[in-house]
Amino acid sequence: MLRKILIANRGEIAVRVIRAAHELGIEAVAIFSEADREALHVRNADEAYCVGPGPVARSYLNIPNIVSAALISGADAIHPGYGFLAENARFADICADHGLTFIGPTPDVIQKMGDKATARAIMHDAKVPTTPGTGILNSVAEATAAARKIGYPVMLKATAGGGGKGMRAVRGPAELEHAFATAQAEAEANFKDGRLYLEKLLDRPRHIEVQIVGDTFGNVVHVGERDCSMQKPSHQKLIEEAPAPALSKGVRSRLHDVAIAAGRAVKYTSAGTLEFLLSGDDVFFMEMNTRIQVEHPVTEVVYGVDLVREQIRVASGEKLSFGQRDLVARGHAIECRINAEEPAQNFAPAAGTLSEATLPGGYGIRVDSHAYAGLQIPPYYDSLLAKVVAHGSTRHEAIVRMECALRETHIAGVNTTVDLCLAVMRDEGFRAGGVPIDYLPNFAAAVAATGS
Amino acid sequence: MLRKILIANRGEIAVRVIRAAHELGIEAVAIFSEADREALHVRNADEAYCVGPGPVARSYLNIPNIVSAALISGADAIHPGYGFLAENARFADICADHGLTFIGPTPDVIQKMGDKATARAIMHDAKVPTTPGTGILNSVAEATAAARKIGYPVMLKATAGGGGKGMRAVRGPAELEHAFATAQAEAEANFKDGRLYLEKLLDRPRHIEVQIVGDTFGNVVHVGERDCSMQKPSHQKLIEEAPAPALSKGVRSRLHDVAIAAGRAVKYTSAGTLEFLLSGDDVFFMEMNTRIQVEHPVTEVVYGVDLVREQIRVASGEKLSFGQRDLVARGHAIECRINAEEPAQNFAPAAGTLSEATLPGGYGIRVDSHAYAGLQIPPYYDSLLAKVVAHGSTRHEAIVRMECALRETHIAGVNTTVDLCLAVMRDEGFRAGGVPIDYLPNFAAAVAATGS
Amino acid sequence: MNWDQTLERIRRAAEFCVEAGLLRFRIEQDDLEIEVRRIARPVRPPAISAGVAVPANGVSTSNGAVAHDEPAHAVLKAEFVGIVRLSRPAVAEGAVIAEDRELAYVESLGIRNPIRSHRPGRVLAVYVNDGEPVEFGQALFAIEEV
Amino acid sequence: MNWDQTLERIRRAAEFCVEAGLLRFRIEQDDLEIEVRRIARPVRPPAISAGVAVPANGVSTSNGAVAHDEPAHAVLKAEFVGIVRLSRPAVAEGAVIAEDRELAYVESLGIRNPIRSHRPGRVLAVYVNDGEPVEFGQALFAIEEV
Repeated sequence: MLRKILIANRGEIAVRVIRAAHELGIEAVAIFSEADREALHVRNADEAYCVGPGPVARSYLNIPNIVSAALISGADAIHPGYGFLAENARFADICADHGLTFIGPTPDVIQKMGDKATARAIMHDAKVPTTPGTGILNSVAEATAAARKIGYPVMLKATAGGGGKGMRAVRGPAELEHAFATAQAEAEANFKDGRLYLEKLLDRPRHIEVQIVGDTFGNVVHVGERDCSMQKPSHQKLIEEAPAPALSKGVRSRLHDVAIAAGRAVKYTSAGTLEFLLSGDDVFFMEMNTRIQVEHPVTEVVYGVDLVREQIRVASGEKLSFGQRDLVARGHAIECRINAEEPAQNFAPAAGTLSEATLPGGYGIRVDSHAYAGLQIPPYYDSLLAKVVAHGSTRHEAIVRMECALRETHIAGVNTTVDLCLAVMRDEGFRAGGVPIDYLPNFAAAVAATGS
Repeated sequence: MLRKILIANRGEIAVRVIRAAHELGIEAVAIFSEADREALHVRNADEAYCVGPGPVARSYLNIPNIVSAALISGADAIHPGYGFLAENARFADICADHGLTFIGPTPDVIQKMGDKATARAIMHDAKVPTTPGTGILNSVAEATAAARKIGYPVMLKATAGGGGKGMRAVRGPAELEHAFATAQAEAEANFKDGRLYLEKLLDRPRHIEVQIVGDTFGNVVHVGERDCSMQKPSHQKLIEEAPAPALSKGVRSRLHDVAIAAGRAVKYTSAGTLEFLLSGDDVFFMEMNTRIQVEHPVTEVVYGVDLVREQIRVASGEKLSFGQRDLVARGHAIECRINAEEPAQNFAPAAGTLSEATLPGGYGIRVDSHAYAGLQIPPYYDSLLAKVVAHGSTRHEAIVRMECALRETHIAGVNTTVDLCLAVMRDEGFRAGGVPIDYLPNFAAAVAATGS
Repeated sequence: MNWDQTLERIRRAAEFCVEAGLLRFRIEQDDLEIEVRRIARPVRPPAISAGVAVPANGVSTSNGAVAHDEPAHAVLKAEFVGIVRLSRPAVAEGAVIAEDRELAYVESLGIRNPIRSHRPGRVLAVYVNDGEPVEFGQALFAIEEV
Repeated sequence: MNWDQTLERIRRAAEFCVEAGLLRFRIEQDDLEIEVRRIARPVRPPAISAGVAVPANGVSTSNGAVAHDEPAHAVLKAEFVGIVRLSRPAVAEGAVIAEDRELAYVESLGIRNPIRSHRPGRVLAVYVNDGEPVEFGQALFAIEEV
């Protein structure tokens, strides 16, 4: 088993990983920026090293200082959390070069899955259904021909893309040339890689993802699916749940089978997620996230397994502590992300000091947070303050429990997503289940318009 | 179903009951003293009424103002929580007189179980084993004869007693006369009832209790046992767990059977607890608590049932939502009470303002609390700030999880029991399981002596 | 410790805090930490809040008795939770009243608990309406000595 | 706001806090709340904590460059996380040094990152020991202009 882990992250996920390490009897080393000196993860760790000033490029992405902190602290492994360096194959390579275990899949898998066109090709070979689409397109002419064959509407995507950048929906041939030029320019500017490909644009799909975990002995299991269709206009998720509601038994087992096949195809080790778009009963591979995800707690709560612990065990060379047969879903879980942001202003991040941070608790409630009263929220990082998870024996019970928990969430000093999440819990559309990914942007706009 | 409940309590249990009511779609009315104006239960309720000044006799025990608040708010029921009016049969009667449902057992059952000698007699008739002992003793001479027959050491107890008052251990005949006089005087002074009885004093017993729930249709189920042997010198519990460790299968099922028999004997309706002393493999009835208890969350977490919700359902005239067969224990849960008190000074309550109240969270952790940063702790009430519950698949996992959770509990402004609980989690004696009720006083004294 | 310097820093911090609308400002000095905060209290439940506020210049006890700040004015408060019934004819603001005049009663569990003036005076304010629920300590009348 | 009175209350509170060994003391003044606290920091890793404290009168930037408060003195800080190696012969406190003198280097991932004086001066303080791990922004030397 590993002895000492450096957590190359901040916020609630750093707190989460420190706890998992401690529960395994492993020492935890924190890193922090000058803006995070008072952060909870710094207090909860056994040691902590400042690695740079507030801006992420100079601190949480400062690979030399992070790796050096791991070495001088005597850590034998680095857990990247999510975001920052979590899906950076080069960072995983550098860790290996310095004798540090990177807690995640192999750099090779990170690399392949990070390139969307490559990932699509691998999935296609593994008989994982992908959206009708193309490989890399070398010209507008190629794109025009492909789009005609696939049928409009289509989506132009950068192979190096992410966060909605380098993506253009194209409704008809007239829009294609302009869309190609702008997407290419945006991808070039953001990722230094302007290569594009095309996909069929699905009509109001749902976002369903499947959690998998693999070990170095070739075992790969799925830990069920999550519905993450409640997304902000930026496609960042706000509310997630497990299991996915309004899913036929056939579709559910197809998703699970396909995820296992995908994991086996790349010999996946560690926790990972296959993201799918669901259109009617058709399932299409979208991308693979080669990291632990923000929304992993809903899966943990429903299946009674600790996924971060499993990541650490697998990285230590241990076998998975459960087989597929041990994994049984119990009840239903919903997660609401409490972000310091203003939903009515297109979810603009809110900076400030938390004058109050009273979080809910009690039966069926799990909270993952780094917030405390007095915390000054630095302007450099993402706005997640807390994840509230409600577990119920049924989806309805989980929704009602979440509604009550949100009413008991008292955060002051900054605007948050609490009220919007509360409105969603009371919304008939959400309660019915199975909403598409454009639901929340419309809902949030309507809430903002009525000023409620 | 009830429509509106007044919660005649404060602190974490008021927050807890408000949440249970809200989850059932029931409105919650809070009461508060002038010292509790800023309390969390006041904020979380739908309405709140000040019923008196800080001292409990004039506020939380002010029956006229509490009942009047229920009536003017249009509540149809009162939940008493624990402590205060929870086991006051007269209060339950008054509620009934005013058309209010008292959420608890019938006044008759409260009355009978509140008189210890009567409760012993009922249990004896129901074939529930009681400690060898007597009925009411009319004189020292009677006591002397009885003590000789039972064999020393014996315990003199007030039939109206509670909280350790009116109790005297007697090691031999020479001590009896003085002990009788002082116990009688103390009982007279505290309970206006000087009647005493004798019980065999057990040698370093364990405190094991069984949770039961009954409904008005005659159904009574047990929800397993708890080990509450970790008690302060005042016999107040500090750490509880479910299931009880180091218990043979035979003893466990005997406890459960006996509890069901006891519940059936009094036609128990609502949640209640039978407290037993365990000496070797012998089980002796001690007393019955006709209320929800502080430590109920460990049972809830292990059995996956919401006991407060069940109390409200039963009081609404509904059947229990589970049968005995549905109740299956999963894993192990431990509760630590985080009190504002100084363990090194005989657990003296600490008053002050919470400058920080950062509570733990994450996988397997449940927190029930009314604490928040900035809360001024009034000097009038009990010192409980938070209950941290760790759930694990094994007892060892629950202990390790609790240890990590306590390390992440940051409370400042007052002294607390966090460090003592942490020391207990790391103690080999506790880890082995099955400690007697004098364990914690000795352990706390040793910890205080080493200054650690 | 250089106290003059520290106190000057606190003064500036506090003034800045007010001017800039900041919620909190923290100063460290040797092994002390000094924090200046704007007070932001939690909101009271609306059903009750209106009557609870103690009038700005009055001081009062909560047992139905009256305490005096300046001799000028005192507040009569409810000691019982119940429904307030104004006496007929109802006293109006500005009315001059005698000692021991029953101004209202609080009906609680069917019992009438009278609210009386303790000395002669003029009614400065009537904080409640007839038939309104009142809680313990709720201000009912302000009486100015005449 | 009566500042003189408030400041006097703070002074007394702070002094009392120190003498009585109290952890915290709070004063309310109009809509401000002023809290005086003994600093009880989370325990920093001992290997690092010693050198982190910024010297009382110095101001410095954290990118290895030097900023001046009064012309009197500046602090050289680590920009890289690593192990500090003092140059031989090691400079002692009180030593007068030339401009651009290499005082130490921080070894990070096998690379030597030199720490140089930016102008002539006298070494006021050496905050680190040879071979000690240092973090970003950690104070290494204080240099007084001469």
